[in-house]
Amino acid sequence: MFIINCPFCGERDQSEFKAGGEAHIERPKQPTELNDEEWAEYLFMRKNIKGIQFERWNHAHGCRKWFNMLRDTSNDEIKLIYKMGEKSPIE
Amino acid sequence: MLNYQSSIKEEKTYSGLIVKEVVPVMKLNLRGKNREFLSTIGKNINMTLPLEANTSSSSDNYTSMWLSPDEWMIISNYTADKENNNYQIEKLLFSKISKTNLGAVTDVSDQFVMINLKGEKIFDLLSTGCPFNFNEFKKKNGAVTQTLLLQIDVIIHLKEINTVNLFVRRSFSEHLMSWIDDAASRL
Amino acid sequence: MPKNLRVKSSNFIDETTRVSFKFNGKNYHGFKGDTLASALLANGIHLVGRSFKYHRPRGIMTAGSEEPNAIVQVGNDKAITEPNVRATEVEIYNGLEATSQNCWPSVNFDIGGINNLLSPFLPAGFYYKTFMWPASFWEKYEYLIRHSAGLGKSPTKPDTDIYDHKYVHCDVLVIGGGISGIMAAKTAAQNNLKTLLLDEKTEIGGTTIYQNSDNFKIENKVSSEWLTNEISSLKKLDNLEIKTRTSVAAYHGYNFLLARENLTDHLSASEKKNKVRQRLLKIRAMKVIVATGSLERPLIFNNNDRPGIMLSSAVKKYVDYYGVICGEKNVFFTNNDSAYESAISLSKKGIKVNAIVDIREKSESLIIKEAENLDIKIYWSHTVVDTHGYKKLKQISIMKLSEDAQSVIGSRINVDCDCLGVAGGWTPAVHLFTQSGGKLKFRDVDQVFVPNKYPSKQISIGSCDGDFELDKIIKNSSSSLKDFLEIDKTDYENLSVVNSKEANKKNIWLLPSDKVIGKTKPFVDYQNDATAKDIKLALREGFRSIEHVKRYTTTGMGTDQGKLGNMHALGIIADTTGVKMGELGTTTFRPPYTPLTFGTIVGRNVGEYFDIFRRTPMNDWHIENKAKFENVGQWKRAWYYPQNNESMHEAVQRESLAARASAGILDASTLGKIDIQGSDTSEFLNRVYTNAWSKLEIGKCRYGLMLNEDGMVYDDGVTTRISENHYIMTTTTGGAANVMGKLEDYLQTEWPELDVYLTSVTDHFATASVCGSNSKKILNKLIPDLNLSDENFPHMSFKEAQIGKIKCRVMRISFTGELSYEINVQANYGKSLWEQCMEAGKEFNITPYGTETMHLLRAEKGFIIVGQDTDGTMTPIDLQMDWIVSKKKYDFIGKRSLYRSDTMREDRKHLVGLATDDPKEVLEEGAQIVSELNQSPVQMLGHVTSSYFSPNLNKSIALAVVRGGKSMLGKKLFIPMESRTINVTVTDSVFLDKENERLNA
Amino acid sequence: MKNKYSIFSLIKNAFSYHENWQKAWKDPAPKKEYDAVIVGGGGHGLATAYYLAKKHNMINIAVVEKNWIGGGNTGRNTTIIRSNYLWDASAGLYDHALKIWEGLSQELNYNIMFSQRGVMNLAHNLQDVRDLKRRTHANRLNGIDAYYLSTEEVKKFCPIINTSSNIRYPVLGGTLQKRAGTARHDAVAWGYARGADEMGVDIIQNCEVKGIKRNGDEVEGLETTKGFIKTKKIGVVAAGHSSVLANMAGLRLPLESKPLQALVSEPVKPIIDTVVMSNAVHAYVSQSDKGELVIGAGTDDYISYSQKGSHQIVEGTLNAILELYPIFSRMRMLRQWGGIVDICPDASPILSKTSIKGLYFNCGWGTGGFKATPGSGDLFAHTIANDEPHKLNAAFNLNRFVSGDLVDEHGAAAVAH
Repeated sequence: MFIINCPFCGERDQSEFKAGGEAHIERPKQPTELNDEEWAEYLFMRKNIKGIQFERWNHAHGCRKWFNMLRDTSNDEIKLIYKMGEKSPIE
Repeated sequence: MLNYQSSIKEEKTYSGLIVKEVVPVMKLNLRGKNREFLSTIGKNINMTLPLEANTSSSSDNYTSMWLSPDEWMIISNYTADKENNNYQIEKLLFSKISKTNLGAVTDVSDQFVMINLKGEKIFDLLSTGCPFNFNEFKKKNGAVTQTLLLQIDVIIHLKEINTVNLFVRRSFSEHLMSWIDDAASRL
Repeated sequence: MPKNLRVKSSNFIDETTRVSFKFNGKNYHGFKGDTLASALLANGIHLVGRSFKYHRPRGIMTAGSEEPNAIVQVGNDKAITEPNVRATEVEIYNGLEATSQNCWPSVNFDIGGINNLLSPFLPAGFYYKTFMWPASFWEKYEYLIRHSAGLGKSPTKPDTDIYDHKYVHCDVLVIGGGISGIMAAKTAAQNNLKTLLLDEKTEIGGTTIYQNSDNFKIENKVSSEWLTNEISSLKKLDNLEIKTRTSVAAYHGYNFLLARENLTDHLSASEKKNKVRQRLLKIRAMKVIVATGSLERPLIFNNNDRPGIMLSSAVKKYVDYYGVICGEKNVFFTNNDSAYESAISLSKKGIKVNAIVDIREKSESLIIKEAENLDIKIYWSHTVVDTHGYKKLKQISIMKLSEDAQSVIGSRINVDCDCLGVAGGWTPAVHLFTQSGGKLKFRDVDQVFVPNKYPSKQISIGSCDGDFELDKIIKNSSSSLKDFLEIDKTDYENLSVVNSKEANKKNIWLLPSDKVIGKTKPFVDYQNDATAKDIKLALREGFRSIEHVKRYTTTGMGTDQGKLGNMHALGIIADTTGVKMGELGTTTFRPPYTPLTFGTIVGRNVGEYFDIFRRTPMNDWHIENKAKFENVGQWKRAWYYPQNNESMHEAVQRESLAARASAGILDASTLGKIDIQGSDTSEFLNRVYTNAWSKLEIGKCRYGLMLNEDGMVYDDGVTTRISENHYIMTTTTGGAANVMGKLEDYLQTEWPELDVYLTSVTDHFATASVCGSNSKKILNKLIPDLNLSDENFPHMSFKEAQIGKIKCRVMRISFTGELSYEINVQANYGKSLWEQCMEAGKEFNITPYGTETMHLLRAEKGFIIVGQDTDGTMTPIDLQMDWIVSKKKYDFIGKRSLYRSDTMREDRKHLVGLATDDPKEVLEEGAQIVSELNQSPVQMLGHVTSSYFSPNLNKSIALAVVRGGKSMLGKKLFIPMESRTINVTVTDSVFLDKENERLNA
Repeated sequence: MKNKYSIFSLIKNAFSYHENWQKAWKDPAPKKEYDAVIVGGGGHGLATAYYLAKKHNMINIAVVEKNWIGGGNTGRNTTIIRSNYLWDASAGLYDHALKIWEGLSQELNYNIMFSQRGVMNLAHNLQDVRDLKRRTHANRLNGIDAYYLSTEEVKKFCPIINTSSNIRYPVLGGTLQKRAGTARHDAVAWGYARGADEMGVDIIQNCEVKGIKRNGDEVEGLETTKGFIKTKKIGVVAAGHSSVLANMAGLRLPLESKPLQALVSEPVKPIIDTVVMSNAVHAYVSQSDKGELVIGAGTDDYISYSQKGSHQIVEGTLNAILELYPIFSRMRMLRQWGGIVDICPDASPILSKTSIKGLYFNCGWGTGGFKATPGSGDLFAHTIANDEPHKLNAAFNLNRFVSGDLVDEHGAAAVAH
């Protein structure tokens, strides 16, 4: 069980949170402009990185805010947490 | 004429703990972001909404709890009238906030049941079903947290040392009370 | 009764309190403080159980939780009997009943013992190589294998004990109450850190607490005395909590640990009553100090498993702590100094020590001098080559080791003994450390794995960190604590310490014998009967990795998880394959450290607390009126209301007729309700629903369909525009939470520019839905001042109203096709609202109906239920609901997916109605539909999603999804059941009142 | 020729103290070049190699394994084998596998202990009942043995289940597939390895793939920790690590890798003689021949390669176990562990060619891959050998995520487990 430092509520037990998968996959502004392959990329295709990954998490049982997390999926170490909308500090 | 029936019938006493529902209590959910929203609220209920996370503020009539950067819950400090659920303050804030698109005001008086816990065993009880770290919380008058108790979403407000108001959605309240009754019997 | 095996010198056994217990049906007694093991030994009993595979007689090997052999069944009550309990961990109490396991008819005469004779034919993995012919016989072979395997017996009745949980948050957690753990806890607490000290034993103090020898002194006191003082000062510290009988089971990331607190297992039945048996502590610690000590290693030699062969440290604990003598003719077999401690303890108490067999050439330490002075015969550079005695050790054979220690020379010397204490050195208990993700390094000097890299805020101190000698333990623990706790001093710097042992050890993983290995039985895993030759066989067959060898030979897979033998297994692999131990690595230690009852893990999450029940404000009324309930998600919903002794069918038929004929009432409080405000609300709804919302008038309601991004129907419900920028959305009962979460997600992450606020008000409102031709009259009685005329209050519109001074919201919407009103009031008035509707409706025979009738009524109208008529693979087009999908809107959730090659196919499954040839025939929901009967494999076109007998139409009706159904109106199809085929015709999905006249009846 | 395993060879070898058993498989160094290389030495990968050699006569091939064979999900799963899937495509795939299971011990001359003790799926609410009936009808028409059981019949088939009607999740019914059951997971990997090795397949352990070398749209070979291996055909069967391999080739897959946990109790005498699955409460239990209760838990909701899951998952599973089997309260958890499962959005696998010539992927089995091992290997071998799918795995192509033609097993309640 991780301890997650919610950018709004502070450190809380993992059970208060929901994981939202890979971060920075923006919903296409004009889906109708995309062909089926491009739409499938958005819908289904994922990097699923082993190592440092950008993720979305939601403090579902607290303030209900979504935020971004930088986490090493190989050992579950949380490197960094930053608010939605903030640009990812590392590329 | 409609009769009032709260979800938790009787008050319960255990070693070092008293548990009862307080009714009726007006509860309003406030949403808003900008400064004008905050000042309008401030003017109309003459108290300022707490901006610091996990805290509350109160005036003679109301207590307001921080729920998220753009969400608060205001409750009436006194019990309301069972024959009448038209709250002046709701009407007022709705017209000043919702109508003017400064934010949102929603009546949640019965969305939540307010369970009052008194006694030195409060946190022994909570820690049997809640992952939250109360070590600092229990020393801090007015502290507020949203967390899970028995996998149920709750809002916990430390009214004063050894007095806690526990807010839980009404449909969960009977189940939670039954669990509290079970756990408290072993304190 | 054997002669007295008690020595009168134990401070830990209360010889004034006799405790009587049963073992294998025979009565014995011990004293308060005894474990089952010590009490049995005191009664001269060594033979306790039989091994897993060969059913060899086995005795008590250790004095702790690492015990592989002495495991018993405790209790014979079907509800609370417990299998596989370690005799070394059971504290005896009056009335304790224990029996040997895995033997029949008795532990003394076990038919299974035959396996021992067959053992040459049962090497590691033999079952992979046989039992294959004839193929059909495997079932029979397996039956036999299963019944000879297994150890104890599972209870067969529900547990009568209760278990509980507790979350604990502390600054410092200290695991292990031995000398270093006590130093750590005291130091932490003194520096006002909230500290928790856990120990699995009955008392803290570890092995030092019974170390009463001048060979080990601290500040000129024997170490036990010094530690006793430390403990009493420790107990005075107020921000320290000590929990004994508490074993840490798991050490997860982020310093999250699980510990089992054992509260009543040591109590008699009467004392146990109504007490929590075990409590699971869920611990979060800022810092963790691991002081779990070390486990003594056995030595691996031929027939090293006989009852009477024990760990040297166990022999010492039994005599020094429990005051019990394990044998009258004692011999020790060692590769290091620690056996001498035990030997001296015994002989100081006047107990004969026949010899010490030491594989080393010589050792000069003080403690050995003392042993020599006590004229104990020491055989230097000798090894045990065989042991004798089937159910109890009688004699051992020893021989001289060759120069290179690879073989034995000279001739056998036989030494009589009934107890052989083996001392193979010490293995740090690094299990928890590695569980937490810690990395080990191998220390060649004494062949041990020690902690290397810490993954979290933790340290290991004492012998689990590889310090085995008293002086080192104190010195290193003290300095580690200073760094770790960031303090400038401890009480333990420069203490004067006397330690007469030396850390010189000669490590031989597999000791040579005068027989070829094939003829020997050197056990590495005692419980699973895995021998050194099994390991060598596995290697010979190409199993190289330690995990392979472990799985092929089952070494380390017993209930002791190989705490004794794993290191030797590694050593033998390393020696045989010529790989360095360090490079070989260890097998992974998996939680729990010691087995954990399911009950403890589950705690109070049993029975009614297994999962949440949500109840509506009207719930009490439903119960009072004998409703049958249906579980819908977490909700308890009224299913139907049987009268007298109606069957479900009868009740539902009655309810359905009444609802249409006159009036019915449904508790719709469980529907999700979301209050939506903000200047962009209309735009928001446009994006989340498939249809358009901007033009919805204030005070009007509209049905909406919500999709996933992949175009499949996700949820549906009616949304009402209360004022310009204020809507209330309803969702399905089951979908409420998910819809709320999904909408918040889009608002926060995709459309932050929208000014929209969502607030759940599901629980704030109680909802009574009154339907039927008389519903208007009933509502009129209930709310006289509300103008119900069709002009003022038409279908799909909304009004605010008051019942007395209680505000309420009324929607004229219908899920039944009848004229129908949905009244929403604040939840605490819900039951009263319901009762008053019943009162007002009495003259119209208003009939309460449940979910089953609701499903039937809506099916008559062809309205879908998301989750029953859809399964996550249906688009709105598939449902023939094209009308609700806006062609004009630029975008909405899921729109793009509707235009993929597959979702646009014409022959997708479509929602249609089915009529059975026989109008009385009610189809089975889930039944499959075909158009051709005699093709194989038969082509399934779809299935029946909803099916009822409609009392209003007096015939059966069904909804189904059928491939290409759109173009099949009137087509004959078949439903092949097990025994017969049912003929059906495809129809429109609306069966009743296509013209919707009843809405304004 | 390897010596044949039998009771006679056991007895014969006993007299030489088992000193003369041959290696089950060799430990060769990689050659410079192979006709095909399978990446991943789990059950599926080894089976693929076995069938490539056996049925497609491709002898000059290798299996490269990062650690030791069978050490991934093959050695970590709860060994449930069944084929009672809802959709035709799934039913075809899994029943193909089940048919091979039925003769596998004899074919491999290695006892994989396939035990057809039956698998029961329980229904706990009215929708479960509809879904299970729907599945049973579909199974029957697809020629798969499946029966719907009443609550009483459930109780009769597995008496220790708590079927009282007033518990939180009452048992309203269930389905039974009698041909279904369990097998000894390690033995499956070892048996296929021994079989493949005998036909000349190189099984190369401790050989990690570091890169996939491409020449335009074709594969050229593999960069490994044991050097470069030239090959024109690469079959990736890396389960949880599939995305890692895909990224090496510049591909993205519709996969998420998540922790899946399982646990065993201490061994006891036989107490449950079948396999019982309950998707609604997430409880899957059977008893190993050794006597351990083998219990499968659910997946966590976050991506992880750490082979550790969160405690709440294990707790939740045991809650459910005690709800259905209150007699197990005093049984003790002996071992708990985690695996990494690669999950597709539709909970169905991928057995497919890719946009890169000579690169094939077999992945996305999620929590249910073990049961498919022989069929998956057979069909993947076919796909690699012929550079086109067999009709039984045609539906499990990568393009379905573009066209929308998903095989949605969890949408249709029949959770793959």
